[in-house]
Amino acid sequence: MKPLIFTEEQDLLRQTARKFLDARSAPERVRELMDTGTGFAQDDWNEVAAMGWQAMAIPEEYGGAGYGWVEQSVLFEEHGRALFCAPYLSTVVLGASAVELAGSEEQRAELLGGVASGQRRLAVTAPADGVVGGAPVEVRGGALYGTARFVLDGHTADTLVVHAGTGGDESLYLVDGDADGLTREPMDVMDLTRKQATITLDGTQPSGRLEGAPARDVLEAVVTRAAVLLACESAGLSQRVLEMGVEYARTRKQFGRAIGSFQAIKHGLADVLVGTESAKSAAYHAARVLQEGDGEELAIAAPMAKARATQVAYEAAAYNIQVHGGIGFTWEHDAHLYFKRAKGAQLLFGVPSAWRARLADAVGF
Amino acid sequence: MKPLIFTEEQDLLRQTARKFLDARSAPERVRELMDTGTGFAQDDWNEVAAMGWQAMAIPEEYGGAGYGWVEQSVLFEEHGRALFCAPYLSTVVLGASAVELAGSEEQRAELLGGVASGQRRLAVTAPADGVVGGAPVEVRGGALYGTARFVLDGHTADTLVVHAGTGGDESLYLVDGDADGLTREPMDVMDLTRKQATITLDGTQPSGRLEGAPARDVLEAVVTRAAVLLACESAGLSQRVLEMGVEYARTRKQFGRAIGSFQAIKHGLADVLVGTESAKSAAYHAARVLQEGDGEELAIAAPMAKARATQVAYEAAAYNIQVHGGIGFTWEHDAHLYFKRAKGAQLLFGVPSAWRARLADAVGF
Amino acid sequence: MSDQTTDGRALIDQRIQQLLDEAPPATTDDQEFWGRQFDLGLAWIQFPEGKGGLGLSPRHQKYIDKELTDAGANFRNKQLNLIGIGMGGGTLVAHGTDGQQDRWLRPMWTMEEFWCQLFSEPGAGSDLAGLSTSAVQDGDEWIVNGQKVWTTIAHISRWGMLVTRTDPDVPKHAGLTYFVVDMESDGVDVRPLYQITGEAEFNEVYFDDVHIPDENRIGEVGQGWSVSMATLMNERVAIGGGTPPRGSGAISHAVTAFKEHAAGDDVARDELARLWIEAEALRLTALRASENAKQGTPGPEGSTAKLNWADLNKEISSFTMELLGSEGMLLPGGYDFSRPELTANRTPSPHRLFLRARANSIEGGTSEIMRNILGERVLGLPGEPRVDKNVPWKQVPR
Amino acid sequence: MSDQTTDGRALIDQRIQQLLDEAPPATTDDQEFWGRQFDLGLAWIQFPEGKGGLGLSPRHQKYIDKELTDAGANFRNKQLNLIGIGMGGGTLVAHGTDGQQDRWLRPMWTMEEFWCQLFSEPGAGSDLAGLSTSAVQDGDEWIVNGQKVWTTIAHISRWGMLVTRTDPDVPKHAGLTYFVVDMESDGVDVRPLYQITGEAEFNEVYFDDVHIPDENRIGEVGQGWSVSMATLMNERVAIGGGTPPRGSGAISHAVTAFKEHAAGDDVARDELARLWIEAEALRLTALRASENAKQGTPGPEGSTAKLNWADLNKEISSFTMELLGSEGMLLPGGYDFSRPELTANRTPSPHRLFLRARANSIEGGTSEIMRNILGERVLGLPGEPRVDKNVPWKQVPR
Repeated sequence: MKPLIFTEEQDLLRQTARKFLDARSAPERVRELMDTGTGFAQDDWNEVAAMGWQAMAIPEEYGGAGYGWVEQSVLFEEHGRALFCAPYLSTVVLGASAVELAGSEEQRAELLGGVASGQRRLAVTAPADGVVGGAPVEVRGGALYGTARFVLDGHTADTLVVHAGTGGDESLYLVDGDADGLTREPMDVMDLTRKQATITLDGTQPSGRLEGAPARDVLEAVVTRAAVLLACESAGLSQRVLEMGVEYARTRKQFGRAIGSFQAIKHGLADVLVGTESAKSAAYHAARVLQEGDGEELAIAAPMAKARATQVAYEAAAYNIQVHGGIGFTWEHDAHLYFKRAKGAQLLFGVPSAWRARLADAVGF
Repeated sequence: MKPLIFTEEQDLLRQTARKFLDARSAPERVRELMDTGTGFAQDDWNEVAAMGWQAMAIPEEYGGAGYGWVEQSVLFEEHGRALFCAPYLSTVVLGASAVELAGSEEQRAELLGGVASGQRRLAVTAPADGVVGGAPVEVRGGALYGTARFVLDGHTADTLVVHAGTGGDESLYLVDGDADGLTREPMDVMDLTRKQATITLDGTQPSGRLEGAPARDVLEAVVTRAAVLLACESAGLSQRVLEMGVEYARTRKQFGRAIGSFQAIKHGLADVLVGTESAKSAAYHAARVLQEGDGEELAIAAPMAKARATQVAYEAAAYNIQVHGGIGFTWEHDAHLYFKRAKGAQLLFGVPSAWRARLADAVGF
Repeated sequence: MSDQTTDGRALIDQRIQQLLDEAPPATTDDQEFWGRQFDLGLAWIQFPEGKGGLGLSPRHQKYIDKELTDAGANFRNKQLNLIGIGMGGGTLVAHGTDGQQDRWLRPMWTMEEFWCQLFSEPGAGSDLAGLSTSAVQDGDEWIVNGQKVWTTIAHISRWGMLVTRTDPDVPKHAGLTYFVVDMESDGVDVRPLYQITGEAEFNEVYFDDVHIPDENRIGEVGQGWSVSMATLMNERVAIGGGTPPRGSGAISHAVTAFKEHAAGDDVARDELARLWIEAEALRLTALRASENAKQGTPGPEGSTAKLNWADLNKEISSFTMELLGSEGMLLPGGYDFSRPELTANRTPSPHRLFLRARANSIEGGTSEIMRNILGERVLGLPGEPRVDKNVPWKQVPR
Repeated sequence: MSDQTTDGRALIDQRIQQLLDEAPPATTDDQEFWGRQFDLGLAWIQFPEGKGGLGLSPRHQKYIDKELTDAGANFRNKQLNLIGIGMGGGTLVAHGTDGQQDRWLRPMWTMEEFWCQLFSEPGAGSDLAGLSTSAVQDGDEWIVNGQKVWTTIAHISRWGMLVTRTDPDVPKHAGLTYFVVDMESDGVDVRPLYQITGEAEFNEVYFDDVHIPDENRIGEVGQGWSVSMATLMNERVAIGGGTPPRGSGAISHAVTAFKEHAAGDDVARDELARLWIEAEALRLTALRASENAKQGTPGPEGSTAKLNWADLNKEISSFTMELLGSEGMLLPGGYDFSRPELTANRTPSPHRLFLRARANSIEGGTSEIMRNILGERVLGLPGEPRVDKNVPWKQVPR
């Protein structure tokens, strides 16, 4: 098995990413973006493209830099740490994977090339509960009709990958963001740092179709990859809220003592540390298995990472509010931003018990 | 609903019981009885009969004193507190209930009268996992053949109530403890304060049959009652281990301080207190519902009490070992006796999740 | 004792009749009715005559309220001016002067004047006695500077119960003094404090050279801690009350969510059953506590309820989001940065309840403090070594 | 460095060859083989020449062991005399005199003499430095009185590593002195300590006026704490080692119990999956820790393993009993009050493992102490106010 540690190059990538995000995804900036309709800033998107983040996920033959999922896992950890607001998961993991797995050479060249250069943002009507089933959209006379909810960044994507049709007709259709008959409505999400949309198609003409693999197989793979990267994001988030809690517990004094000198808080934070390290191990492993393309092991590693890391992150973020006491319950403090992002990651694409059931299937008990 | 508090008479009963058990079921005595094959002392049995414990559970018309389950719940709490070693659950709850629910007037008079006077100890081949199903014993030519395991006090009972037969033939048979063809073998139980036996019948002639109600209905009711009284026993056990832990935490010093002054221990014991009070509430309620004979509410109250109180007791007893540290892991310290009794009560007649499923059925979700 | 009760009851019945005759609820303005009720001594029955009561046992209040409610009266005042009526009134009767009582009790009861409580500070949460807001005497006035926080209804309150530090050179509990501050004074700045729900149930209150006349001081200088304790004691009474029915509260949302979104999922069902059981056991514990209290034999069970409730409510409301699955990612209606309506019976969505529940283990005593209290006061475990005792407040690290 | 390693390797290869030539494992008695191995410096490769080593990096040991094992040698001595070889040897090399090393190292290695560790006391568990066993100097001897506990293999040991209090008038860490005690001395009484499993893995050791010659003192008088720390540091190294395969250990019993007793129960399956995941994540954490350590960049992950393992092992083994259902009420074979065999690889039943696991969060540092360590040393949180620092030991409450 690939070692669970990072190369010097990967460490450097992390440092660069952290430096960028410290500056461009600082809390006040996150709050600005939370309040926008789009949920991200085009400038940032261009800049990370210039740094090659998206390109690292794309093979060289399609204009990418041909790195792999371990590099992306490093970036996602940093995203979680910084509550990065951008259509990154939707574009780089969901969208690019769908195109990579089922697109023609031409489609790959166009769409993946666009992703790599930062010119194109994608969204996929993947099942929000992670359970791949019938398509939410019908196909009649070559046009698309229907509604898909919980489409990550669906309101801002340049191209939507829409699961539509029934039976032999079922496929992943490409729909331009400005197509006729397409309505895109942001949803009232609890976690404002990750936008989701309801998209409605009313006789919309698709601009293409991904025919290289059965739609459901593709969505299954897409959801699994998203689970792994969400786990990495969650591990980074856990680490950050642990640091926030520790920092506050070292400085906040009550009864003449730093509250972190009380065992109640000290031991609580120690438990968060234990959980965070456990979450990291699961997430790092899954990213490496994804990188290696070992499907059998991925069926174990992805559920493990998703179930464990998102649960740990939720508990860590919840405990961070408790450590902060009253101030942690206020809007102005950042604790709730992490809490809500963590809760969202726990629920997105299926709750932990759903992923545990997948794990049990894969392990065989 | 009946109030969850106790009458003065019930308080007095508790005081008397505690005084008796402090003297006669002190730890060294419990250890003596643990090491015996029978698991109890005839003297004690006679003495509690003289105090009227068994009789309190039996209606006056059968020689009892006609008290109810609330009085028994008080006694069971004290039994749990003192790790009372006696065939009490088997005789007074399992056996007497079976006879009361399905015995003829004559059988009741004889058997319940015997229970009330302390002259007769009963055992029932109730399903150890609480799931009432087919009988473990066959009936051929009027004689019994087969093996039943986990029979509480089955090796010492004067009369065994044996679930035997199939179809229309299925019934509860009475078997004398000294019947021909009956072999009784104590099992290697983890909790030595509650003995269980394997009984083997090889052409054994029953001495009677309880025909007043279908066998499975009777066993269902018997298991439910046992669950309620085990919950009461467990609540008493929780209270006792809480007291042990508190006492030790007040006196044991490390780093120049009583260990109970450290929040790690203080908060752990506070959580045990919260759990214990919760367990008591569930157990007291169930005993009152049993007393009132409200079957619909009992279908909620009994599972609630069994699932909650036995779980709390297990956790409380486990934590008591932790509070005691190394000494709590030794055979010579009493902590493990409580731990094992609690674990046994958690497993006996079905694990907590099994009872939670019953509760969900009854509540309707 | 029994005679007294009977005696009291006759007088009460007579006063109730008089009140209903003089101010029939159907045709009387609420405030006028409450005013008449106060004058007849039926507002706080245990308060002295002339101060809204008749000097009788507080046990009668339940009876009075029921009779008057049955006759058509309502007690929105008790819900909406809870801090004043539930906590302030008792404090004034116990520690206020006659003049103070006469000035404040009646308009408090009639809700002509709202009251708020100014205790917590950003730097003094669990450690309330460590508070910093200073009051310095200047002739027959006090000049107050500092900041209070978590103050409900401060923005509509006329009066605030304020604890200040008047002597930083003595140990922390000894240097406090308690005032009633006019919230309309110059230098009082009330700002909404938005919570993670996007609502502002609470306020921050800033004091910048606020003048309080010495006649608004409650109790002696340096006695602020014991007066504050009196206020907080009344809090418990005010917050207590009836036991809700089985299956109500957070667990009802969970059951609904299960039925609508997770029916047939045995794993979720088991977890729901576990939480249902804990919620019901807690409800029974509350019942048991009140029965024992009535009987005069309170046990430890009552003390466990707050901690148990806080942790359980958080757990249930979070599990409900899991039951809702993807729908749990939403906040229907979004964040509206409103002040919640001044009504006592809002029915928030499970999503909002989930967010709101995070504060349960912080407000009214953090769960850490509750465990300390259970450990030390109920179980009798020893306290920790203290670094802030017998030390002048100003020398305590903060 | 790289050159040194290569140099070392050549010498080692030559010595290995010599050893295998002179004492072919197939035809050589174990003890003779181990003795020859010691003489050739292949026992503890990092020890000085003449003391069982060649003064090379300890990283070579793995290679040596593999080569020798492949050639048919066995290292039961390392498993059975673990306390001595793993902890005692390093302590002697670091703090012992030349004569002490010459006297003790070789027979320790060859297992002619077993060693035990006499640190914990009934009154000094988590607070080891608070220990009471006294040693009083009498000419060139010390007279020891007191009691030690939790001592594995004391009953077959010839030597014990003993920490004593030699000066009660100074703060606790400063008054300790470390000795090697001859377990055959008059006044040493070793009694089996039965555990809740009914087995006696451990002993209590009583000292009643036991005489120890001053030449058996390790380190200076009053330096016992730092010598003890050296022993405990070696404990970590001794206990570490390879990462077990996926699904092994407690979780394997749970999986088997599930398949045999609970297959189809979705509730149990979910809990099993949760625990399986936590066990596997812990295993990966251990892997990650060793990879980081090898790379010279140890992170916090290694420090979390003991706590995580202890709590998880307890949970899994208890859940296994629930999976077994009624069978979990048994203890197959019963309580036999035996001393477990002196073998390193016993395979206890899940029932016995369940009982044994209760000690996991107590032995080798309680989970409470582990959380303190993680909080203070890894996270950098401040310590608690101490009442036992800078106070003469005899004045500390106990």
